[in-house]
Amino acid sequence: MQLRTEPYVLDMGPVHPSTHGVFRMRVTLDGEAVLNLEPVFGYLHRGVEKLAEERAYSGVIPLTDRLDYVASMTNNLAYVLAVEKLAEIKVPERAEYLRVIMSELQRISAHLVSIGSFTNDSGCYFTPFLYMYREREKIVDLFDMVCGQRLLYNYMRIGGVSQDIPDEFLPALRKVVKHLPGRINEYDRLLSENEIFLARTKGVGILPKETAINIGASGPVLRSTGIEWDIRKKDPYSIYDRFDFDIPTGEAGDCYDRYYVRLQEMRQSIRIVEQALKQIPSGPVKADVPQLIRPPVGEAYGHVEGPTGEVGFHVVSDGGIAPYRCHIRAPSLMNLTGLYDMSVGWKVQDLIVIFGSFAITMGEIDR
Amino acid sequence: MKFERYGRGIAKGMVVTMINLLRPRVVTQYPEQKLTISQRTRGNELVWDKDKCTGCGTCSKTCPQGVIRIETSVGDENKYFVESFEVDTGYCISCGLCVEACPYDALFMGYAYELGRYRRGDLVLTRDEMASEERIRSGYNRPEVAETLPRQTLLIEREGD
Amino acid sequence: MTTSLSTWEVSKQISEHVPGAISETTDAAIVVNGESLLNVAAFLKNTAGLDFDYLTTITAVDYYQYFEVVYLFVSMEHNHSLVLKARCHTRDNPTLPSLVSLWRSADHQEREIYDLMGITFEGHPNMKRIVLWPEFQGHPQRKDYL
Amino acid sequence: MVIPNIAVDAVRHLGAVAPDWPGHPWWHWVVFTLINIVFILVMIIGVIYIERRAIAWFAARTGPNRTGPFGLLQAIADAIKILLKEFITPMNADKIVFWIAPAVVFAPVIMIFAVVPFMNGAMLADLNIGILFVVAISSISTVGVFMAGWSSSNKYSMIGAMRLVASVISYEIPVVLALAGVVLIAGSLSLNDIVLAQQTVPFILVQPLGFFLLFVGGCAEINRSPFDLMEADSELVAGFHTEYSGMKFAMYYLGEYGEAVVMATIISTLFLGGWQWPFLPGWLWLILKIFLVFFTMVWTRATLPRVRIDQLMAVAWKFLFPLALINLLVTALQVLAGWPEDLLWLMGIVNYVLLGVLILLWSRMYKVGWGRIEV
Repeated sequence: MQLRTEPYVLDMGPVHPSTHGVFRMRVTLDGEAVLNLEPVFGYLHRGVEKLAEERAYSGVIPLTDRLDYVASMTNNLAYVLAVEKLAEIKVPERAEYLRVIMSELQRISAHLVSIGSFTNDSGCYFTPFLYMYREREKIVDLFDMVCGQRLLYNYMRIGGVSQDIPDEFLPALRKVVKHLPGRINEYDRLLSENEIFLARTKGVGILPKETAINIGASGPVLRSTGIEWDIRKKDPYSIYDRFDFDIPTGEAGDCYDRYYVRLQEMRQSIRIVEQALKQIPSGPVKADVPQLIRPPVGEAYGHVEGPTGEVGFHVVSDGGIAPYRCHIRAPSLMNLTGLYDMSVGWKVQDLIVIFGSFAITMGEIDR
Repeated sequence: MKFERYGRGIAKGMVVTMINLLRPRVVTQYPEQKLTISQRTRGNELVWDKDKCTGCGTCSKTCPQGVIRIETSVGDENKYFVESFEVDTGYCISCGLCVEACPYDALFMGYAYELGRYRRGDLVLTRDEMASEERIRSGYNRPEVAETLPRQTLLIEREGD
Repeated sequence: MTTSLSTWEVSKQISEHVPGAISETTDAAIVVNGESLLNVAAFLKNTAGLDFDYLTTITAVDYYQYFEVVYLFVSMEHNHSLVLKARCHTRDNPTLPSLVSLWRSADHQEREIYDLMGITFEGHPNMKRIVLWPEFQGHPQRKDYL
Repeated sequence: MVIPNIAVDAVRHLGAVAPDWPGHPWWHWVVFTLINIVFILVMIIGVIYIERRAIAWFAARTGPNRTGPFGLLQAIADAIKILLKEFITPMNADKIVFWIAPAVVFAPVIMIFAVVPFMNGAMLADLNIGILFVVAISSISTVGVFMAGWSSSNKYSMIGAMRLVASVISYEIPVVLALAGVVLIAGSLSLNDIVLAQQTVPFILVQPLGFFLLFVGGCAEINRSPFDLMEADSELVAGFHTEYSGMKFAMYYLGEYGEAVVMATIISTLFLGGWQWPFLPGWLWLILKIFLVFFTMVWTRATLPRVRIDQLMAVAWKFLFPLALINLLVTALQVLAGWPEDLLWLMGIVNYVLLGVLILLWSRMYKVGWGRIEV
């Protein structure tokens, strides 16, 4: 007997537990298998690029916090680097070290969030998620101590950082750096060898190397395919050329590799922070830059290796106090180009896992 | 799923969760238990020092949201007199740029954080509210104030290792 | 360190292979004609020694007289970069050839530029609004949009 | 502790008057029906508390601690809140089916307890087909779930219900085969007789493979993690009860935990010796054992990710089913050979070795399929 079947369309999102915000996927399903997928963006569009054109250069920094809101520090840094390139500002040594420490801590905390929500997507009932949040809390405490807020830090300034660290920061940071590797190993034990976790992620959602480059993927998504491309190494900004660290890469480019690259990157970040702690000099933390800075006419592209990938700011100046144009290169938006290739043919459950392995933030995609 | 290692991975994971079951909990019961917040907290209840302020309006110019409204008139001895000074905290993004910009250290971020209001109009802070003595000043960008505030509770110190 | 290729040398190479494509060369960027953009891009991607396999970002800037679309290419193999620009001089219906056939990373970015700046990319498989809803009128990123 | 003890002793006395079915006095039915309903509701409150507390502790949280001492009244507070909620029926729903479905899910849960002995002979009906009754009745709630998924006119509900039907039908087989091993050793289908047969050695020591199969299969059948595909909260929002609210939702909630209680009861009755144990009264032992089994289920839920639907089926058919057959064969041979009663411990050792060997073997041999289809 031949049963008549027909594909149906399921709108996943914009309100759905696993869409990491307000993302919507129009999925055509055959039973449980995904036949077609169309991502729909824009539910969190706030027009950041347009808003940036009406604010002074320093006033854009709080806006960049709100792009990838789990990685505000690196967003700050990318924007600030672009403006500094444009205005040719020299940043004091201590500020550079603080920037590196902050962005590496931010990377750890963002990766903790991504791994946590990824395990949640794969069905662990909130346990690893909350473990990750517990560790993140220790880092967020440090950020809170330095800049007074827990999510939207607004710490980097054009020509340095907003203020020097308090006295109790470095001892607390040393404690955190000493404490975290053990915990990371523990979570490694919890997940990386779990047979069910492996079954759900190994070989699922493979992104081939060539496709990864072609779609402009960056960050852990690109590195999981085996390409050693990390802007901290390949185009060292700030003072990253002074530190010794490795670029963890995957082999297959599947969900498990993306997860595992993130896990290893946290270890590397701790290494960088440890080195920075040894080298950090004293001195001023901010160059003498006026509050309303007027960079010369021109354009500059500043980019950093954010937790999700290459965060770039293309700032065009017309000599005024506000950027003439400020384009944001959102890594998650580029990475999502590969979502179709990776998820077609897999089941709905895999779709959620694949989507979770990108660790996207909608604030960054919709802007 | 291939049990190449006979489910050892699952067993390891179970041990990890059991260890965490026995660890002390880090959650605080909020309204009863409160942690000390950072000395540099950027609460958006701005605190204003009436005596130091010269009415230059730098804060208003720097505010990315444009929510600081300041009106001045020339008073005696050729000084500005601040007639009205309003901050609509409903639009404030607590970025702290106004405090950093203030050349006379007359503006402070607030140390308070329980700022819910029933009416939107109540969110607009007026001149007198901001100058009120009851408000605690935060140490954001004001190291001398930060020293007077209690030390922040850190999870790393509470949990130890 | 990602080295920026000398725009003068590259533009010389381009003008040999795609004659008449270059309209201006500065120290920072090469400006090409809109019509020959696709040919130039294909040349940049497929020429040995250049091998620009990675399209990092596309920015559209509104200068009132013209729209400028800035492409930033990176070669992962040689670790060098190049800035390419193309201009549209009409405001009513500016068009440029789409680069999706060469780099799929242009997909979402070109849609976004179409949405916010109003530049149509010919040859794009899915030229629809991306962040705004389909019925939206106007292109908010333009400088004259209020 | 004194008063309940007396009550249960009295009840046991009453129950022991006439264990055969038709000859019972009428008050036996009344008393035990009441006891069953109260027992299941109290146990549901208990397991909900354990679930919420334990999962919170596993996740480094505190769990409910506001209502009553240690938050013990949380479930009651939830129930009061949920009773006051509006019940929404979707416009396109099949209304009658939509309304009946929660009752169809919840009723079998209470019915199963008819055959569970709280103490020696203290049960509603000592059916001589006890286990068969359990297996048969527990499948009925599947129908209710499918009714809910179908009638909600929601795609998530439909997917969840389809998954549930697929998984329950598959897992029924290894579960029943695992039960058969116990039945062979005990020589009876009556649950009371099976508990009595564990006077000396609980069957977990004799039938480790059976216990393993029943635990895994049971988790799948009542849809607990890692097999909670029907209400996979990260994928299907809430699975089959996405469209339910108010008291109807509460029925599903109760039904779900009721099924968990049932499964924990069956496991503790068949493998952990039921009410048998010294010192404490039997019904208390039963409750403690139920909680212990349930805690293990919560532990797995806190640790393990969810399996995929094809992996779920593969586990049932390629892993549990052959093992269950082998277990049944070996047990049958052992019983047929007339294993001496006082050498039961030796049978346990033999079976443990068997368990190890089989799991080692199957780890090598068995693979779940490749999940991708070509489009």
